[in-house]
Amino acid sequence: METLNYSIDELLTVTAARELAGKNVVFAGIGLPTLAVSLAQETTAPNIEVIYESGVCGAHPSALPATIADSVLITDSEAVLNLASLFGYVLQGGRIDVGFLGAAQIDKYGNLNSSVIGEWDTPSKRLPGSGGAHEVLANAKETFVIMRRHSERSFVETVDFITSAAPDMARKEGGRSKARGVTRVFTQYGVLAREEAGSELQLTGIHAGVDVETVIKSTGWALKVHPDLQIIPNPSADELDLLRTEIDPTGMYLRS
Amino acid sequence: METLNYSIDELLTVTAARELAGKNVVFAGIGLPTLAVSLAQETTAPNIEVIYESGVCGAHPSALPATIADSVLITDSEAVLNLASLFGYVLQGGRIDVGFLGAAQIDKYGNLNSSVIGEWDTPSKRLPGSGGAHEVLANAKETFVIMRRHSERSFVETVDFITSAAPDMARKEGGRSKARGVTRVFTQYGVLAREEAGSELQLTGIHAGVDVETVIKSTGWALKVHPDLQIIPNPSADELDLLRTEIDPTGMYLRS
Amino acid sequence: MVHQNLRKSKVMGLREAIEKFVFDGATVSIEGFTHAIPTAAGHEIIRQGFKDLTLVRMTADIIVDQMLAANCISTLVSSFVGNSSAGSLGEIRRRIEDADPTKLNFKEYSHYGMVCRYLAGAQKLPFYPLKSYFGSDLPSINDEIRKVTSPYPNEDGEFEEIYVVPPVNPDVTIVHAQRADQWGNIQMWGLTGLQAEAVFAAEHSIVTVEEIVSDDLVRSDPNRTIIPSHAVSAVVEVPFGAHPSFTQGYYDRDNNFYRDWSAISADKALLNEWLQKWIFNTTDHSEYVALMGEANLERLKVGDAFSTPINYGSRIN
Amino acid sequence: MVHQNLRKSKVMGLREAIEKFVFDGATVSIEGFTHAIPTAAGHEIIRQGFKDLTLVRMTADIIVDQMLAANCISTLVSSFVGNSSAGSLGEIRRRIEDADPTKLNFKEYSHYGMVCRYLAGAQKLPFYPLKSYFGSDLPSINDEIRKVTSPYPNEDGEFEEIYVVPPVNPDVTIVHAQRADQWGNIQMWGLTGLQAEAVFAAEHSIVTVEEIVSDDLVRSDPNRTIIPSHAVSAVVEVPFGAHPSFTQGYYDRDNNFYRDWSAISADKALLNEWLQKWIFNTTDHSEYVALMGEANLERLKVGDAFSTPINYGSRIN
Repeated sequence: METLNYSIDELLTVTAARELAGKNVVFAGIGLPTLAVSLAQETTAPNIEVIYESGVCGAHPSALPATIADSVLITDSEAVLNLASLFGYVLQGGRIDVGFLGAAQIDKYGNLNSSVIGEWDTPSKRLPGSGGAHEVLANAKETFVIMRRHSERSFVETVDFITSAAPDMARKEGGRSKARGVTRVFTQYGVLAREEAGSELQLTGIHAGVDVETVIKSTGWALKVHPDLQIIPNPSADELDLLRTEIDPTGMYLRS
Repeated sequence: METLNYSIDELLTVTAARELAGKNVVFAGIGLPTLAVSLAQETTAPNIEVIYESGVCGAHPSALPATIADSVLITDSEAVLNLASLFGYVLQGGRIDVGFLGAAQIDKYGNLNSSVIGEWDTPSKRLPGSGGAHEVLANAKETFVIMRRHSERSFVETVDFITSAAPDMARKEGGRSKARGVTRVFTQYGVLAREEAGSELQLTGIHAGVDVETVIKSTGWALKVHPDLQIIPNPSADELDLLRTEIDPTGMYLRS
Repeated sequence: MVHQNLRKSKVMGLREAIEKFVFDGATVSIEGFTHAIPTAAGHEIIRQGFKDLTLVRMTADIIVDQMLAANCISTLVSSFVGNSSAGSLGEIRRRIEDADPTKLNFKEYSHYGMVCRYLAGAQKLPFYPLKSYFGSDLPSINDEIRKVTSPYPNEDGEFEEIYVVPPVNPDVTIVHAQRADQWGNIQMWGLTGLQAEAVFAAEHSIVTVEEIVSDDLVRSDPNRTIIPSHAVSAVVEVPFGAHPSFTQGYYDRDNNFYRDWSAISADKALLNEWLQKWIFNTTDHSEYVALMGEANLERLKVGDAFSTPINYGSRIN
Repeated sequence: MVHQNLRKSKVMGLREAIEKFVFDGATVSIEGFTHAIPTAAGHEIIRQGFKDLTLVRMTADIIVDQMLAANCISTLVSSFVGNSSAGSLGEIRRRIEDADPTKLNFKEYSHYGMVCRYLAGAQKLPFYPLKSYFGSDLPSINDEIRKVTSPYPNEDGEFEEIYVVPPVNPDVTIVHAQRADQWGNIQMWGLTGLQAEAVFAAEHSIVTVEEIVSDDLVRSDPNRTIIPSHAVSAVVEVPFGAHPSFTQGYYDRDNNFYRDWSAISADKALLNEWLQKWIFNTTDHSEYVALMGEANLERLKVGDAFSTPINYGSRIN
């Protein structure tokens, strides 16, 4: 059988889509999360209602959205909520099964930094900040993180600033979040995972041809490798075909 | 000049409409308050935006409404708000200039009872309760009360139950309401008034032919008569004509 | 697209929906602020004979009087107990004034207190603050109305107290609306009350609608959707499901019925006859509507007053 | 009717409205969550040279970068400082990272923290509770984020703590929408964000719209009104008033502009040239639009996707 060519982004998208199997309400960002949700709707999770921070529920865009507020997300959608309802009733109300986030830094418990590199009041680099990320991690039943560059600079022992707190950390302070926090991290090397708050993110899967030592070296904490580490099956011809011909035909996000 | 015939309800409506001079945002109930607002819009207060507890703002009904939620209030109105916005942003937000209320009992400071006659848990008569009345009195800049039957049973020294508290009473408990509370009470005998919370409602006006002693006897507290008690001018031919030919042509509320 | 075929519909029959989500002793919210009261659903609860319900409803009106008379309710949480402007409610008054046949357990609030309980419930908050209740006797008869102190000094430098109410999280909330798609996206216009908050506050929700409509119709106007699919457990098509209240643009309020109810409910025998004829002797709401008769339905008809279409826009570049 | 003739219109010009309601040192909220950002109003504030503003805005994006570069802002209250997905904001980063030319006083929140500040402001509450912030470093750098204790025991019988934020009550809030009538009834569709809350929280409000339309058009669809007349101080017709953001159904987002801004704002000289050419050298927004040129306006055009009319009903019996 012939081996297929695919890009890292296609690999990440396919891997994330598979993990969405059976999910219903997914809070997506733009780019790979949106593509992963679309692929899951076509394959593993037909019931997914996709929700965007801007207030759109059940989007059916005529073209791939450039932002979470792209006009194509609104036209022909199932509902548009204002922000008080979206954040108060949907997110804090605990209606989200899976939230997608990215971050500049992540630690072994899934605390996320998207605020600053360095000290908050004298940062070497100012990042955008929380936006809704803090509320997604605090309220979504579980959160998937996509980190396209797995390195010691982004996978750290201690994040410079906790923008979005893992439930583990929240509970230490007396918070009573029922969220599971970060349960999956998708990188170019594979998948870090945990099932519940309180445990460390472990390496549970690697992509074909990836060397475990490389992953460990690229992680700023002593990364534990799950006893039955899986080799993640390559994207199938069907998955790649859906991505390339139906979901992102112009290669807006998936330049090969 | 010929003397005109008019009903008590017409007299009350005209008197209330005159007191709305220059007001902008009025929270109205069904019946006389609605008629008074309509008359004021045609005469003393063209800028009035009338608001109903059901959420309607700027109603322009094609027929006189039978309830505060009558479908004719919604069709052709300027805005419809949900209850969280109506009570939270408009009422508690302090946007209402004048609120109209009725009550079974009122005391000299304008505390209102619309809950029970007798004890709350063993009432001789159960009344509807607060509805939004408590919030209207607590939040409208001032409140006008219409009491069609001025008697010792309704104008009492102490109300059986404080459903809607005068700001006077609220401040005693540490409340910081900036509302003026009840500033006008319209009855078949005339008008009781005060300008600010903290002072008693006094008899400031009587209708032509009303004997002050009768009003005092019909009041359950030692009613003070204002030093320059006015005789309220009779409804004018224009006012009656507007009421009878334009505002309530079918005599739905103003049976003569 | 593929997933449209596999996606699960939320359309159910009324009997099935009530059977599935209501249970003896449940906390049930029935909302609709004088507009779109889900009367048909209340009647089906009576037909199925559920007991010991804690009923949560801002305006306890005719449907509550009927459910009390049918002995479905043991506790009432409400801010208004009256037959609108048309008169009073015999069954509620007998139970409160005379404990006849038994005393009603009544948790009384003001309207905004009820709204805030739903707001806290929908937002999963432990409490919701409001500027009401200072000086009122309501806190003295309802110990759920409490106070907290603000951590911010006011303009006088004081840390002032404010009243709060607890969340309400019904086991099931039932509301009525004009229309929905098969996925349970609920579209409503006219008075929208606090239907969305009541649904988001609940564990499950049943929404009765005048019409189940096409996906395309709903998606031609997404801002019209006041409750999104994911918050709805069951959507049920029940024409005239809000009678004797009204559904904006579909039929008007039956003011005669409201007026007549005062006399009916004042007399236990008449009230029981009414329940027998209109609820127990009908198998479902379609038979209730048939019993109303053409003349009554004709009387409640409304004319047309259509909104002007707005443009959502489409990508052309 | 008589009173319609006497009723006061709220229509104003943009220069007049900004002059009347903005002042040096004012707290100004400019809202619009990526949709309908009132850019033209922000530019007019720059033209009139107001100083020491406390700017409140959830998503501090290009308009904030421009107002900072023009030295209008001394304090920023925000939950996101970035050029959407298109890159970063040079002026904000220089001021935060290098205190160049001066250090920005930045009050940082999360999005829902900002939403709750507006909710408290609109409801005139001393604080608003939310389930955020436990475990985060945000409270350690923002002492306005505090805690209160619930007066109700939770399922474990504990009186749990919850974080709260203080109200924000801007001196003036500025938002943009599709249309309004002359009385200031604001109609909006697509993303409505928290425009209503921001307006209700404010002492005064200025709303720029694509079109001032007839009373009849607004009143044909009252549920479309998201802000009622009484909450609006001034309504201003400003076509393309939200460029480079978009107005649903009127024109699309100028993604090129967002992309270009990263390079422009990274270079002080380029940024000042931009301010000179597009703001100081134009007398008002119509000249700004003229400067954009036909080709650009053409590029942002959208096609039609009209909503299906709904029936509000009329009384016929």
